[in-house]
Amino acid sequence: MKELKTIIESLLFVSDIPLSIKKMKELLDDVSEADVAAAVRELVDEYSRREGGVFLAEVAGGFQFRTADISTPWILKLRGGRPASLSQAALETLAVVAYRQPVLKSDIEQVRGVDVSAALKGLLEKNLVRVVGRKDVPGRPIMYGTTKRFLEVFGLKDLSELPTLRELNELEEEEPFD
Amino acid sequence: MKELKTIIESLLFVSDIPLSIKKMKELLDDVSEADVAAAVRELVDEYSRREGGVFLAEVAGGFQFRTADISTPWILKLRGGRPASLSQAALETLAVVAYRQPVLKSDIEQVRGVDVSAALKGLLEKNLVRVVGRKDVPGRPIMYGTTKRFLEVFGLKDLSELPTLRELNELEEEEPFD
Amino acid sequence: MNGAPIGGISGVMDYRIKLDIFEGPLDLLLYLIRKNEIDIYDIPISMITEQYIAYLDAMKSLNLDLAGEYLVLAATLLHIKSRMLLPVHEEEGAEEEDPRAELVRQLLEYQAFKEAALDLNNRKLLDRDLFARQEPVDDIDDDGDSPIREVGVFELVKAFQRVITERGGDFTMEIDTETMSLSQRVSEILDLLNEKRTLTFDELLGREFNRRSVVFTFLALLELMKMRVARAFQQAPYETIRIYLAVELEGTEDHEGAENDY
Repeated sequence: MKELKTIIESLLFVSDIPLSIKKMKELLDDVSEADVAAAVRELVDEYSRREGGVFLAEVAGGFQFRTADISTPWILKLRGGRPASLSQAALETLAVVAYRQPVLKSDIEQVRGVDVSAALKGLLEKNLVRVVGRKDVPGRPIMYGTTKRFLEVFGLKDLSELPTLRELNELEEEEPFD
Repeated sequence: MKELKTIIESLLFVSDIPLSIKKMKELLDDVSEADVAAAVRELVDEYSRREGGVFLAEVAGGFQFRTADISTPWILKLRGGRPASLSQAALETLAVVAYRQPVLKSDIEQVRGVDVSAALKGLLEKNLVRVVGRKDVPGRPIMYGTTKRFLEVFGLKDLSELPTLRELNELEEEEPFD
Repeated sequence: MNGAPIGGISGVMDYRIKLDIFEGPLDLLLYLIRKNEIDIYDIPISMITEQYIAYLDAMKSLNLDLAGEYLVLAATLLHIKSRMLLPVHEEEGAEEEDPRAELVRQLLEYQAFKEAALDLNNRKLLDRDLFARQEPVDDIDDDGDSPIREVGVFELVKAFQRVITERGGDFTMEIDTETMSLSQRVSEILDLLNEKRTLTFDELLGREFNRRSVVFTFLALLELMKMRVARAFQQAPYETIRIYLAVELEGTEDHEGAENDY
């Protein structure tokens, strides 16, 4: 039964939602619900006796690994500092700024076909985009460009290291010989 | 120090990417890197001795909880997907990038004797390979290298853990032609 | 379909199965060397060339797309074969290289990487042989100071391409490395102007005085003037050229919906 317990522990570990005894029984072949329940019980006891950073809790009709209360402040700190991914809108706006800089907001909107105020604001806050100047035309519109931080995030020495569309298209060619 | 170990265990448990000793030290206040390293070591040993469904692996410059081999078929069943695998073309291309980085597309093609556009694009999309810069020669071609994700997926601590290329060494030693 | 003899078909099918597993001409050649148990340092070129070409013929007869690389290697083999037939002049060029040397080097190198690929594949791969916990679904985005998840320039250029293609052909302006070098220079000049308010052309050039940097600095300046971002003044011919921002950045209250500290 050691093996059953090992497999159940792995399943509980990788699952992002609580797993019920019934669900686990379905996944495992030729095992009774009683056997699954017994193995789960053993795991619950083991982790509880151990008093480590993780324990197995019975929640929402199933079982799930949870962290110890004592760790909560640090987990929040880890999560808070978790790298956020750029949204599609942000990435596209950033791409237009990067390849067309110095560029006006109206230029970006013309290329993307949508209002980019929110995306641009987010990029300015993240310090990926900055104001680089104003144009001497009516309204004196602001021009945007990328920052040093942008180069750092994307691991570039300077803008000329950005791949070009032609280079991207070359990679997309699949059968160059026919 | 029991408390430190508990918190570290929780942090490693909730993180979806390997955590380095340095990163953990930053999250925890007033703790030395040596203390963090010692606690992590203890956890690695504990999980290894226990031989359960989870163990703590050292990968990509950090530590990460991973599941035991024995559980793989059932996890795949739970996740309901096919296992991620790479084609032979992708693996060969990846091998050349890993050992020769920073490397040009033309260098990879020289070694493999075929066009590698599609394979390279697939690896870029899987985030196993990245653009690392341009080479300072006419045309300034793009240079490629491997990512942190590559180390994570292949379970390598760092690039120096890659085995040496056997036959190449042999060739250089023997010099059968001159 | 004509009535080809059964043996012929199965022979051809045999080739076909093999061809599917070859990763290219070098792979096919390595296979032939192994199949014939040949010493890689002493390849009988005539025999191997014959077999190699037989495989290519089989490919053609099956109407398989024959990648050009296969033909290039066939030509190389034939060339080596002809060089091997030439008499060796022992007296003059005793140090003459074996015509097969370069090919052998290439084969050994490829073989080494093939092994390395196998080693990689034999490792315990994440999401194939073992698993970690998956990324939590709650994606905290748009928190000003949170770090940014590792994203490569490949994704950036793809995003740009997506934008361009979605908007049709009116933005297909070619962007090459020269354009980006120019953008880089423009951004540097704007930095300097924002900091110092005015500069001479010489100051712009700085100490880096190669032809390339002079040309790009000049082009970048023209670009900025054309865009009406910078102005240049010269008191008299041959005098120092002074460059100013066309519009001062300070006191700009209108930030077009994008609050920031610049």
